[in-house]
Amino acid sequence: MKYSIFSLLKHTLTGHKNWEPAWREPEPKADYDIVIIGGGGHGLATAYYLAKEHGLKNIAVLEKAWLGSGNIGRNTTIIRSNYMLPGNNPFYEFSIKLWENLEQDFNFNAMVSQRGVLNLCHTDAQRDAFARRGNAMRIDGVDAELLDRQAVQEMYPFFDYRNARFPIKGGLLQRRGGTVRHDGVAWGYARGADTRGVDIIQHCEVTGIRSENGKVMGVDTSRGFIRCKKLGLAAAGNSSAVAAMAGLKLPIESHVLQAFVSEGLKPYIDGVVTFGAGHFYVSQSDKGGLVFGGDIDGYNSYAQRGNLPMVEHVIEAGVAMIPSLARVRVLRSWGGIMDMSMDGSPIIDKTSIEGLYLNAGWCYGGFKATPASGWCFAHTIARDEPHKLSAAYRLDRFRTGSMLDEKGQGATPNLH
Amino acid sequence: MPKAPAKTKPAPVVESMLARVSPLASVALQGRFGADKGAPGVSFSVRHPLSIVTVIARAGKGKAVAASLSSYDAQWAGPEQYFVVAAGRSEGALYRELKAELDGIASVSDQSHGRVIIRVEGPKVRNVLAKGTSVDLHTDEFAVGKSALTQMAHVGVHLTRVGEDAFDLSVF
Amino acid sequence: MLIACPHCGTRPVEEFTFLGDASVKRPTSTDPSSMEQWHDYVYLRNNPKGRFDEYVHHSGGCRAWLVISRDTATHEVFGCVTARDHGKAKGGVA
Amino acid sequence: MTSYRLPKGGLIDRATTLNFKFDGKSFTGHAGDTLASALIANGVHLMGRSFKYHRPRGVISAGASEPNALVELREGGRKEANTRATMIELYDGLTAKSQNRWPSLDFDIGAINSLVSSMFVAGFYYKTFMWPKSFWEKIYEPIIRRAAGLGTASREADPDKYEKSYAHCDLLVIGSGPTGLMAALAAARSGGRVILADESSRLGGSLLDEREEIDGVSGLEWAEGVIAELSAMPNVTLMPRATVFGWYDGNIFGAVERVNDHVLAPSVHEPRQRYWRIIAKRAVLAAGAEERPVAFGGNDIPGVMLASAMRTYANRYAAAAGKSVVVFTGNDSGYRTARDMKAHGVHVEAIVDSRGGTKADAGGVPVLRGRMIADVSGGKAVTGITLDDHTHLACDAVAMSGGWSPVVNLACHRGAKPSWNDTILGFVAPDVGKDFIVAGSAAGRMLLSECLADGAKAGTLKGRAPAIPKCRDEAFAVSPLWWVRQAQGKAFIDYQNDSIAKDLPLAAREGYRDIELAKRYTTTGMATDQGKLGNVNAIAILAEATGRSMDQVGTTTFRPFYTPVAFGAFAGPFTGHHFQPVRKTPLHDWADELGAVFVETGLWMRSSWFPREGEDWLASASREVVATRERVGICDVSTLGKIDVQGKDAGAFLDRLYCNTFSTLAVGKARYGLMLREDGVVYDDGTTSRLAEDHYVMTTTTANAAKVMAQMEFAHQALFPDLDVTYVSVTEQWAQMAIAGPKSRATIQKIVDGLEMNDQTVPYMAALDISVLGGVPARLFRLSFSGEHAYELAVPADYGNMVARAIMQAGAEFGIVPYGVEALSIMRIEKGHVAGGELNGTTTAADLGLGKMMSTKKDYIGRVMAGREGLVDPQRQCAVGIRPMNADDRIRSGAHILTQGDKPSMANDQGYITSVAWSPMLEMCIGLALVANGRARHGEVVQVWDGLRGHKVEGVICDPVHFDKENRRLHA
Ligand SMILES: Cc1cc2nc3c(=O)[nH]c(=O)nc-3n(C[C@H](O)[C@H](O)[C@H](O)COP(=O)(O)OP(=O)(O)OC[C@H]3O[C@@H](n4cnc5c(N)ncnc54)[C@H](O)[C@@H]3O)c2cc1C
Ligand SMILES: NC(=O)c1ccc[n+]([C@@H]2O[C@H](COP(=O)([O-])OP(=O)(O)OC[C@H]3O[C@@H](n4cnc5c(N)ncnc54)[C@H](O)[C@@H]3O)[C@@H](O)[C@H]2O)c1
Ligand SMILES: Cc1cc2nc3c(=O)[nH]c(=O)nc-3n(C[C@H](O)[C@H](O)[C@H](O)COP(=O)(O)O)c2cc1C
Ligand SMILES: [Zn+2]
Repeated sequence: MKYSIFSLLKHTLTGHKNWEPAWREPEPKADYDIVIIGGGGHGLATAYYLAKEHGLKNIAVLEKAWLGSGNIGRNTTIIRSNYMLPGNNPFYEFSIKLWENLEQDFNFNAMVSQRGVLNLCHTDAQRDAFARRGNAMRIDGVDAELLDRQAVQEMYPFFDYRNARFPIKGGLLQRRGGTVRHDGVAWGYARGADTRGVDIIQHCEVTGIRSENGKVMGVDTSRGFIRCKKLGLAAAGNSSAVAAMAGLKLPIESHVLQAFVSEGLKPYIDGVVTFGAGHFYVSQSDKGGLVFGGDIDGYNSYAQRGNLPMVEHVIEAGVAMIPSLARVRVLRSWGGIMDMSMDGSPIIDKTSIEGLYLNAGWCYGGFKATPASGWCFAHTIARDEPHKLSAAYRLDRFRTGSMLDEKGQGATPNLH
Repeated sequence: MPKAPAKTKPAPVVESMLARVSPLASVALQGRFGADKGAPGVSFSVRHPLSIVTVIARAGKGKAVAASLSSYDAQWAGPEQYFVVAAGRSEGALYRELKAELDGIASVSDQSHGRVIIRVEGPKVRNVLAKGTSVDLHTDEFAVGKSALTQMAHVGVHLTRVGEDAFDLSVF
Repeated sequence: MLIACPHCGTRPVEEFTFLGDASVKRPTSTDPSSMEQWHDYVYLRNNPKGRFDEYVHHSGGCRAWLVISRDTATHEVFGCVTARDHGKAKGGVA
Repeated sequence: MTSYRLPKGGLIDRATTLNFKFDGKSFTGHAGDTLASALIANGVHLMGRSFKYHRPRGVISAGASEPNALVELREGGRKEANTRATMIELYDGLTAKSQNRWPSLDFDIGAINSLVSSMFVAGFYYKTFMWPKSFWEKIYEPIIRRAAGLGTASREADPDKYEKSYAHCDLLVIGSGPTGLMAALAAARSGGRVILADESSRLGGSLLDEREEIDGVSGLEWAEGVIAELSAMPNVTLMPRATVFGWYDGNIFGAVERVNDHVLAPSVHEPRQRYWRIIAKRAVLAAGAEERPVAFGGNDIPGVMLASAMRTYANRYAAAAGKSVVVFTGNDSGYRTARDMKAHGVHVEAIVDSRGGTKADAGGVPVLRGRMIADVSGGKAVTGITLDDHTHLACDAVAMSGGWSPVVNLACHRGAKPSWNDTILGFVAPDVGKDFIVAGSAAGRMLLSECLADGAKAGTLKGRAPAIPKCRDEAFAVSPLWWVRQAQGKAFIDYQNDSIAKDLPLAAREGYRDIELAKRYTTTGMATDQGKLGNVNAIAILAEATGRSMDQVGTTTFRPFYTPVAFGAFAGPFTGHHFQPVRKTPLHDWADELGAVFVETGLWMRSSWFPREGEDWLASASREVVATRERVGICDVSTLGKIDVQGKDAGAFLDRLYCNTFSTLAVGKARYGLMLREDGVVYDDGTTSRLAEDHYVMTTTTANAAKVMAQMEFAHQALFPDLDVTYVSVTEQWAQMAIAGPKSRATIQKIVDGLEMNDQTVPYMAALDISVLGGVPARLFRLSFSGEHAYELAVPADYGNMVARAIMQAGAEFGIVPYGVEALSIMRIEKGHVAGGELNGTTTAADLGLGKMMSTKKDYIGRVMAGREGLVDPQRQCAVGIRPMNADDRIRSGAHILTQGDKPSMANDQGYITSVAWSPMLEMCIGLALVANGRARHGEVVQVWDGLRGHKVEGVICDPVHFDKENRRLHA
């Protein structure tokens, strides 16, 4: 049933007793054409587009815990397309375009909110790097503005312009960047996929991958063996663990990234701002909490929680940027497991095993990619060939030496 | 390394010129700071000028080096590494002496100007240092004479307990 | 997280820098034909959920490179040796 | 207004009266009051408005879990939003404002929300506001955002200071009630280092709130005795006002001590708060238990509060919650409230007990057994109640008790989940090992005697546990009491987020059956109190709605922070200018004397230009360049990393680190070196000099000094451990200056001791050990970054300023100028030397035109991987020079390169400009760029595309060396 102000009114009159479930809770079937491992943003979006764009029906999404329990449910919700490398920018810009029509598309209000993403710079070298990046965006028709110090000050007068250790010199602004309600994305795709016949199976952990003479057969799960013709891995932080079930070793490390939310406040920061002289970025949720984060803790982890040094590191930077934050209180902290790749860019590709497809390596930046990733991964699975927008995300790029290294950090995942 | 052949007479020496100026000269000022009730809890002083030399044992020479340093004020500064500290030595003298003495068994580098040593002492010294370092400075854990490499306020420090209530902080 | 450095004693995690998988072994050949081994050495990583041997630099202390054994699911640290000794134990170098 | 202050009793100091303001109105209270108790004593119950429906709200609790009575405390830069009135110690001059209401707390427009509230069910916004599309951002969202949040944060800088500190102990005791006190006592007596932390202003825990008897004295007196003994022990640290907010790996606890939140403003030299990182060998969680509300109609009307809170206000603060009280309970603790209130002379109308048969001591108060409160009547204050059998009772306050929940938060911060216990009807902590023991009521032990014994056991590190004091136990019997279905009005589960009992079955119906999904869909437990009071009720209702057990539903994930922590506490002193250390070079004072403008480069402050009267940076830098190229200039290059490399294998080691060879370098000579990463990409560059057979000194770029050192340590210790080599940073030991220009030799000659400088004694690339000014030891290198005949002179740091001044004197006759990093950079671009802009972590040696440096005779880091097809592809972007076609045009770094005639698009992108300078020698803009197949394109005219800054000109690709291609000046 369609969600709208009218359905809401109708149900209000009947005391909200007759709302239908947003999705079914089906028992896993013995056999599917396509199984997607991972009920996160990418897995659900992939299933949604497989059904919607490729007309495929017999699909299951297997999620080991609850729907959206992974990074989709714990990220800081920033969307942007301010990438500079040819292999990256068109992909992320396509994603933004999908975001811009997503809610009408899957009939769920995910609160896509393009209030701008502003990256601050503090040195001439940083400004030059932003100029390079901004031009890379503009050259392909993506919006970008280079702000000087005064323009930044007009947007955010209460940042530190007097006593800063690293004075703010300006910033790179993408007005079409912003935030999206993370849970809404998972739920919207799940509901959209479910209504198109996809089985979303929660609390079903994949424990093994079976293949026969180089062809994938199915998966062993906590709820029994499930046969499938094609298998898509969209396990994000757990990618290495899942790929290992198929005997694949990946150019990926799993790292914990912490995030934080403050107590609810009246409107304080309108857009998304990232500090350029330390690891800190912040935006304000529709509920009033300042949602912020910084760098990964730096050690391999599957624990979904971090430690105090990074908490201090992030908040020191936050107060350096906004001195009045000192009196705001941080309410909660949590962590998610990043699939950090060797060049900081993702992988959407076929694998050496026929029928086994890989979607991984999203680092801390895969939320914004959710629609495009689902779109391109669905295409890769359905057509058994990469989509042109994700053509650079090949697994063999490390062999051939065509890495996509936006930061220039090399094969050190925890520096990307 | 080859000394360049002397051909001309040395440039005129202006005595005062040879005086070393501490990098903290403008920072470490005389006076009383912080809470001014009662006797001072801690006092800071800069030990300057000093001769400070790093000594790093060559492969397999750790014991030999340790032995030959027994007669010096040599503070542990990492695996088979030491800071040798001396006051009142003329420029480069300690460095040259150790270089000669440890020739072949250790690498010797002069750090007299590279590091500065701050003496922190007083009844509250441990409370103050606890605001900086994670090292447990309780007497049972960190006896007089012990050194540690750690961090304070985002800066690497070499910490030595020189008395019950006195520590030396050596920093770059 | 606390790590017992063989040189410095037990120190908190902020004094250390992590480099990851210590099972990798640098190939000895410089011949282009060894490219595949080099690819694996530079790019492929053990990334287990559970016990893990990893390179750690005591960058905020004695600056020794260490190898610690740690559970990546619980962050429990089981042991710590110098990279040197680890290399010897592994037979040859990293 | 009539006073609700009880005539006697309480831990308040009636002798000291304190004045305070709430919403502009003046009140008085006493020392020992909290803002909440003082307001209650003044008969003020209405303290805030709720989040969604703007319902009038008063206190529910008397402690940290308070969801309703949140106020804006203080003003200006000290303003603090969402501060719990129940935790604010009253001080003279306190000012507070209520939140989330307009125009006033009493009359709040937002309250109309509650009229249409039936439409605002859980998750309603996910279902609407989608049409028309554009309305979301323009209309709907701004409204939602304005409605969101409770308090307003200040936009002024916080004037107060914060501190950080580490602490180490054998036992950390969290909570100072009977359990905690016994634990601390046991550990302290056995000689351990003990820290006892409690978030309350005063140690004693529930013994301050309850009327107990221990060892024949009142619980309070007993606690005082123990605290006195503890405070006399040197091995014990008592920390009141200290909240332990999180448990982390390695048994490290985070705590924040509110050093000065109980005064108007901290005295100078004192911090507002102190953040503690406590490294504990063992810890005891003695956090007690939290009473639960009950979900009935109007359970949020001011005057309705937890039974234990009503007791606390009476017993600890001598404040009566009302004149006539009804108690609603499903367990024995409600009876305690009835008796205590009666003892304080407050009329207790009745005890409403949901249980049938119970023989708990009501102290003569009438008990209505097997009955429940369905609804509370009243708007901004309670006027009465209606029972499930429709009988009505008049009263002005309601005490409720739905049971008790052990405070297990900290024990669950590292992932363990609590489990349901059917006897106490609460989730009890999991076993998390011997280093962190949960004890007392936090462990589900609800009797005082159990708590005392449990604490003693948990705290005993060695030897015998101390004797357990004797005490009288209050009965503890409890049966389930979650939600009174007969309720007509709203029955709240999460007060602050306005989630109501009905929301949970709805969430289940819609598929959000997992507790984590229900939490997110209904926002239950997501407010500032994190569901401390309401979550268990939510779990119970969801369990019922989905036919699962409490354990099957389970709790949501417990996360730090136990209670919210101010950003300032985490930032500590590292704010403003002290965010990061400032590094000054040994030549800083010298440069400062000459009017240098300093610019941040990493942590360093570098002299960037030396402006004269009326010069801007460009005029200054240009003049510095011309003067240097025509005469002589001196520049501070001390920030370059300098590493002393020694040992018999020093040369072999450098051969591994650099792609070119150093073992063949002659003693007394320097050589430029290029370092790759193992993936074959350029990492760093710099000159390395050989001072002796077994002694080199290498230089790194300023930016990479630390990284290169770490790389060397790894290479030696992990990759090539058999090499006999040592290395140590000597960056700070040397003040280093570049002296460049035709007159550089003549200038230096005047200060060197006993050395006739000429091309034989100091040839190009020489590295000599000399002395200057009659005895200052020095190193002289004949190196040139500027392309001029030039030297670098290094002297021990403490002599730096003095030597630099001497050089200025010596060069005066030649017209020497100091030059800064800007001029340095102009000259290196004129000479086409690569630097930061080109060494960007993605370029190869070949890209930079340095491919010839890569040795083919040895193993070195990066050798093999540098040979990958993608890295040797001729189409790669490589370093070229770039100039505007028209000499008057300006080009900027960051601009991109397009082939003539091509439309702007990423597909057509040929590369970008990495560095630009206005060359005073060529009198035009020149630059370096990375351009696809660039080396083959010298002379090609291209578009310099800078759409970002709305600027497009024609440029021509050229050789990177813009000036003095033949290098004549170098040897002049
Ligand atoms: C704190 C934080 C902040 C972030 N901030 C941003 C941001 O601001 N912008 C941005 O673009 N990106 C951000 N990211 C990154 C982004 O969240 C992720 O890249 C993205 O969500 C990953 O894709 P996903 O949603 O499919 O992953 P997930 O939601 O993690 O989906 C993977 C799913 O696979 C399931 N799974 C794993 N193993 C198995 C198995 N064996 N069987 C069955 N199921 C399994 C997991 O339970 C999980 O639900 C952030 C991430 C974190 C943690
Ligand atoms: N009336 C009843 O039904 C009932 C129910 C349960 C418990 N009790 C009684 O309550 C008492 C429980 O004693 P106890 O010692 O176990 O607990 P307590 O309630 O006496 O003390 C707990 C203390 O821990 C502090 N605290 C909690 N979390 C903290 C944190 N994170 N950081 C710092 N401090 C923190 C609180 O401020 C409080 O002072 C016993 O007397 C028991 O009989 C009564
Ligand atoms: C964008 C965003 C906003 C959040 N806002 C809140 C909030 O207002 N209150 C809250 O308690 N938690 C908030 N959280 C954190 C969640 O409660 C939860 O901690 C997070 O999704 C991780 O899940 P977990 O803690 O159950 O592992 C928010 C999380 C995100 C990603
Ligand atoms: Zn160490």
